[in-house]
Amino acid sequence: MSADLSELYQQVILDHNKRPRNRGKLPTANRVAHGDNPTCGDQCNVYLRLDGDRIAEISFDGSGCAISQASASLMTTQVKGRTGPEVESLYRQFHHIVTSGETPDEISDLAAFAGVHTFPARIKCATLGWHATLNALKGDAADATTEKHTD
Amino acid sequence: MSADLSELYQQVILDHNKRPRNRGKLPTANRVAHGDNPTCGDQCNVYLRLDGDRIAEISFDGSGCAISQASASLMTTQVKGRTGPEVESLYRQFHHIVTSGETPDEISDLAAFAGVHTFPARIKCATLGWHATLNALKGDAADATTEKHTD
Amino acid sequence: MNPALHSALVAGPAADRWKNVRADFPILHQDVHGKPLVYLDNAATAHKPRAVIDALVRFYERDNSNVHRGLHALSMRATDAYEGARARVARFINAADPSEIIFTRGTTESVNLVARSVAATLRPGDVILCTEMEHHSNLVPWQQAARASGATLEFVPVLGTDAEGGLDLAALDALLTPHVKVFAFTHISNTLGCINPVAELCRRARAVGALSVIDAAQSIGHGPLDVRALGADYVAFSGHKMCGPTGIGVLYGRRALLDKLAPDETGGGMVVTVDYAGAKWKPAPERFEAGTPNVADAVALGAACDYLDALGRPEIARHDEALAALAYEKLSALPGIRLLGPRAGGARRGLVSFAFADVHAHDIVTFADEDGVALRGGHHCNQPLMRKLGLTSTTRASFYVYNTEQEIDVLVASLRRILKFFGSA
Amino acid sequence: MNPALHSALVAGPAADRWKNVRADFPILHQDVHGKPLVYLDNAATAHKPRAVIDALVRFYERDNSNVHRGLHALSMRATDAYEGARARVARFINAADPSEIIFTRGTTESVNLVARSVAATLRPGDVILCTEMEHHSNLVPWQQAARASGATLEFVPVLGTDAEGGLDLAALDALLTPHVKVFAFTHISNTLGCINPVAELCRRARAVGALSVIDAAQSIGHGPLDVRALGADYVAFSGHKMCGPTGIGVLYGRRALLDKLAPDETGGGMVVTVDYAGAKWKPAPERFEAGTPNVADAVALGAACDYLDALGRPEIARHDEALAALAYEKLSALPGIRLLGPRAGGARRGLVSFAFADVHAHDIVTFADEDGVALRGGHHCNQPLMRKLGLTSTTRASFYVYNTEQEIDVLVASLRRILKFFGSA
Ligand SMILES: Cc1ncc(COP(=O)(O)O)c(C=O)c1O
Ligand SMILES: Cc1ncc(COP(=O)(O)O)c(C=O)c1O
Repeated sequence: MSADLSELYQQVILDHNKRPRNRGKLPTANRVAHGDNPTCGDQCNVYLRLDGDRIAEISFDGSGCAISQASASLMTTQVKGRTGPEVESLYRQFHHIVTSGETPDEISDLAAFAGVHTFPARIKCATLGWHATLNALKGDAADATTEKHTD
Repeated sequence: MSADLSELYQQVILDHNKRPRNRGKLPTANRVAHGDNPTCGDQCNVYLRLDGDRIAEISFDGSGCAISQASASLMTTQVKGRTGPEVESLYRQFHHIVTSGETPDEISDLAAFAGVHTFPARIKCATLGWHATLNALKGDAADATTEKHTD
Repeated sequence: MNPALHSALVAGPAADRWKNVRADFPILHQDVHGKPLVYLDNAATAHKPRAVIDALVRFYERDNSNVHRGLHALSMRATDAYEGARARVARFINAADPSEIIFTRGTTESVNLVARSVAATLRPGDVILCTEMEHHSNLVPWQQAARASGATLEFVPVLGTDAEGGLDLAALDALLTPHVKVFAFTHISNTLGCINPVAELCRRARAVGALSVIDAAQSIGHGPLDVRALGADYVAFSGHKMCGPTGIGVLYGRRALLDKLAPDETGGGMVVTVDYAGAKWKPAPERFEAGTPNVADAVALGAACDYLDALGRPEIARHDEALAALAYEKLSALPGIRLLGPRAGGARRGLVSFAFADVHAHDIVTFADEDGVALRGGHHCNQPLMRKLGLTSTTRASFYVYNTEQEIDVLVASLRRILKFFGSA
Repeated sequence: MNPALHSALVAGPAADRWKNVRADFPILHQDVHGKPLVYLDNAATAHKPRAVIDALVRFYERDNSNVHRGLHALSMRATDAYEGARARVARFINAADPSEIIFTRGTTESVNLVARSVAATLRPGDVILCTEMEHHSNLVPWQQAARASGATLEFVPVLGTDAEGGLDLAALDALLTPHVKVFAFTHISNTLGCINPVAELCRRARAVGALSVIDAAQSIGHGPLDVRALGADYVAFSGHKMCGPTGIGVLYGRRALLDKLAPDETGGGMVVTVDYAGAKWKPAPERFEAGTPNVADAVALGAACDYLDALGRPEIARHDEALAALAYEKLSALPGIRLLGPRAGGARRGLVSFAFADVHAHDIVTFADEDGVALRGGHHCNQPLMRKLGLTSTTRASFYVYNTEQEIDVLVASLRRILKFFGSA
């Protein structure tokens, strides 16, 4: 296995893919959003319970590759308890990681996705769940599709 | 001037081009047809007075290159006094001359157009007036265009 | 391996010509991630033999010019080359006349052309019949035609949990009513690999007075295709899937139909006379080819026809069927694999598509690429069928004249490594 | 010759690069009927430099693959090459974003795309404004749009018995009412050679809330073109007239407009989700590019942009204006000649078109061809304008980067011989 590939499929990612966190529907959700990656058919639903401006609970389901599933899973663990602006800022850092491969210290597990940057076609997989969450936060009824974003 | 070119622009053709026979409208016409060569904009109107099944009088006008004008002019001199079937048979011989370059003995002046066969793009010029006449004989209201024929 | 398959591949008088095929394709001789390229994405696009690339270069270096409206030497040569390509394609599919060949950008544009032009003749109450296995390009244009005309769109179902039963021909009796005005179907499915009984489908369409439209994108380069023997009304295909260049394709239409069909795009070259108020159209094929055509790529498509006919199209069909059967057989042995389309021994050509419960197609494609193996993963522009089968994506291996049995072994070995990595085997 | 023209051609820092231009074009180095080829049919199509032909060969020999939906190495390279070409074209015309570049087959398809999509938004009472000098490809699609929508088609008149006055800008005040929803006009006329004041026309369209659509077929390869400086809404052009291959062209559209525009062709690649009942569209540019795109020719179009920018587009404009002016001057001396378009000193670029009372354009083209000179004779897809000027055809000599002053002398000498043969001189 090449260095690039083992960098892409890090242990953290394989683990989240095998044992996704916060997977399933959230009965108490007050926000839902759907994300599509039309080039490959990957789908991701995100369910939020917003408490004031904070994400009190979050879950996801859908189907997709290891990268998209692990990213959605990890994302749920990172955004829980945060406000919309905080999530946006986190996404910006995540986006920087997957596009540049640079991993600033402060960001813990998200750095596992740095390997994505050598596989540009997979960036959309890594960001799918994030887009759905951002849309859910905005209360945007429109579906998120990775085609509409410039990642 | 190349042999092909002087073969194309024979004296007969230049003469008919300079001094077209039967040119102009025919006040007594009882059949009229219009011909178009859409690739180049050449146009030819043919006016017939049919007497029974014979062409009693014929004239043409329009605009086009030396080949099309000379051919229309010469055509009028050849079809006058003939019946529809006779004109059709004459056209078949003419078509053979301009596409093959072969000149059977019986056909007098039409053989001047044998040089056309080395300029396939000009075949449509040479046949424009003929198509109009054939259409006029058929009483076909539709315009003749050289595109609809397989010359 | 199955000895019957093996002899189908290497025996017979055609054996020799197959030995040197790979040398004809410059692109194959490269390494990807340090491994020899094993290109198994032929259903997406095929590679081009030297002869086709040379035809392009020769055209641009010797004969390039605009066509139709020119009388100078280059223009006449370019026109002859372009119309020669039209005649060559007509011969390739046994059309009655070159004027039945309309050059388009590809299958998608061909279907759009016929769907839009035919839509103008449809009314509420009319039915357009498709099948559940159509590529988006032979589906969405008909949805648009139905919307524009008020006609209804119906579908011939696909049978079996893995679509292994192909089209439900028994359902045709009920579906093919006299209300059906168009019956549009694919010859070979780009997702299932099944070969549909197109001659029968054309015959049954004709029996109720419906137009038949064949999507031949996956079949045109993979075997003989005789539009008159099939009795087809319209046939759409792409050059790039048959060793030709990108940007050129064909709509075949029966002459009697084309003469009555309204034009789609308008502009220079397709008009007899124009004034400020309106225009009159030329007959087919010019009526359907507005603007400067894609001359060079049409000429190169003619060269692709020559290349495939020289190889032998019945032999190509046998080769592509043998490879697909072999791949199906070898892939069946992988743990947890779900294979779509005809079972072993069924009418399959050129491709195999499959899925695993635990490993996603994208991960497979990325891993296989590291082994030099080019696969396609996704919905293959077949979302509704995927959904019906309870899938969002499959991995597809698709074969062509230059693929070998050994490459199937490389594929299978690569898949085994991937399954192991993801803990599925 | 006019010394001022001469210095415009050969002076300045750009002088050197022009010396070797002819060597870049393989096709030029051939004899026609035993005479060196003098290709003066560039308004119909331009020839391709070695760099463009090489880009095609390189793509097919190294990177060929289908785009967008692939994750393997070749597919990613092909996608990068295709999207790179889109970004390159965006830079070539100073578009704000690559997504404003839609690849089409050529100008004709580009105009059809915008005319059909915009027609869906028009109603009776609306006006589409064209000019009397439009090519059929920027006229007939608007006739169709008017017919489909019930809108009215009106025309900006052309001034002068030889159209030497260009567009009647004074008439614009009365014509450009708030009812005008679209104003479609050519940048450079392919028959007259005049350069229209497109920035002003865009500005005036905008002032009444009309969309501006520029036909840039004759200008794109012949000088700078900055869509943002012009303030254009839509711009259509063809690759084959700017050193690119046949089969590829562009529709530029302002992003804000494209996002609201309905798709034209439908099928694979332009949809987000599809089920049997319907589909949802991707945003631009994909929304307007159904099916496998013409990848290789798009990539080669990018190479053509590189080539022209390296030559220098202001320098190309000066060169093509100088040759046209010189040709106009020398042709004026021929007995009985009638020259169309701007008089000497007027805003003319790239071509001269002319007629004689006694010698028909076809005969001229056939004779000139014997001297190796490639000209175009006919109505130049401009029948209504021809009719207005009392002509059925003209002869056109059109110039490009590789043409020389000496070639104009060959042209004039050939014309003199022809006139003599027909007894006109
Ligand atoms: C002014 C003008 N508009 C439109 C066109 C049509 O371009 P194309 O034939 O490449 O579609 C041409 C050239 O033929 C032209 O000169
Ligand atoms: C069955 C089928 N139909 C239609 C198409 C569309 O062809 P193209 O993209 O060349 O227009 C394809 C290939 O993509 C196909 O496989």
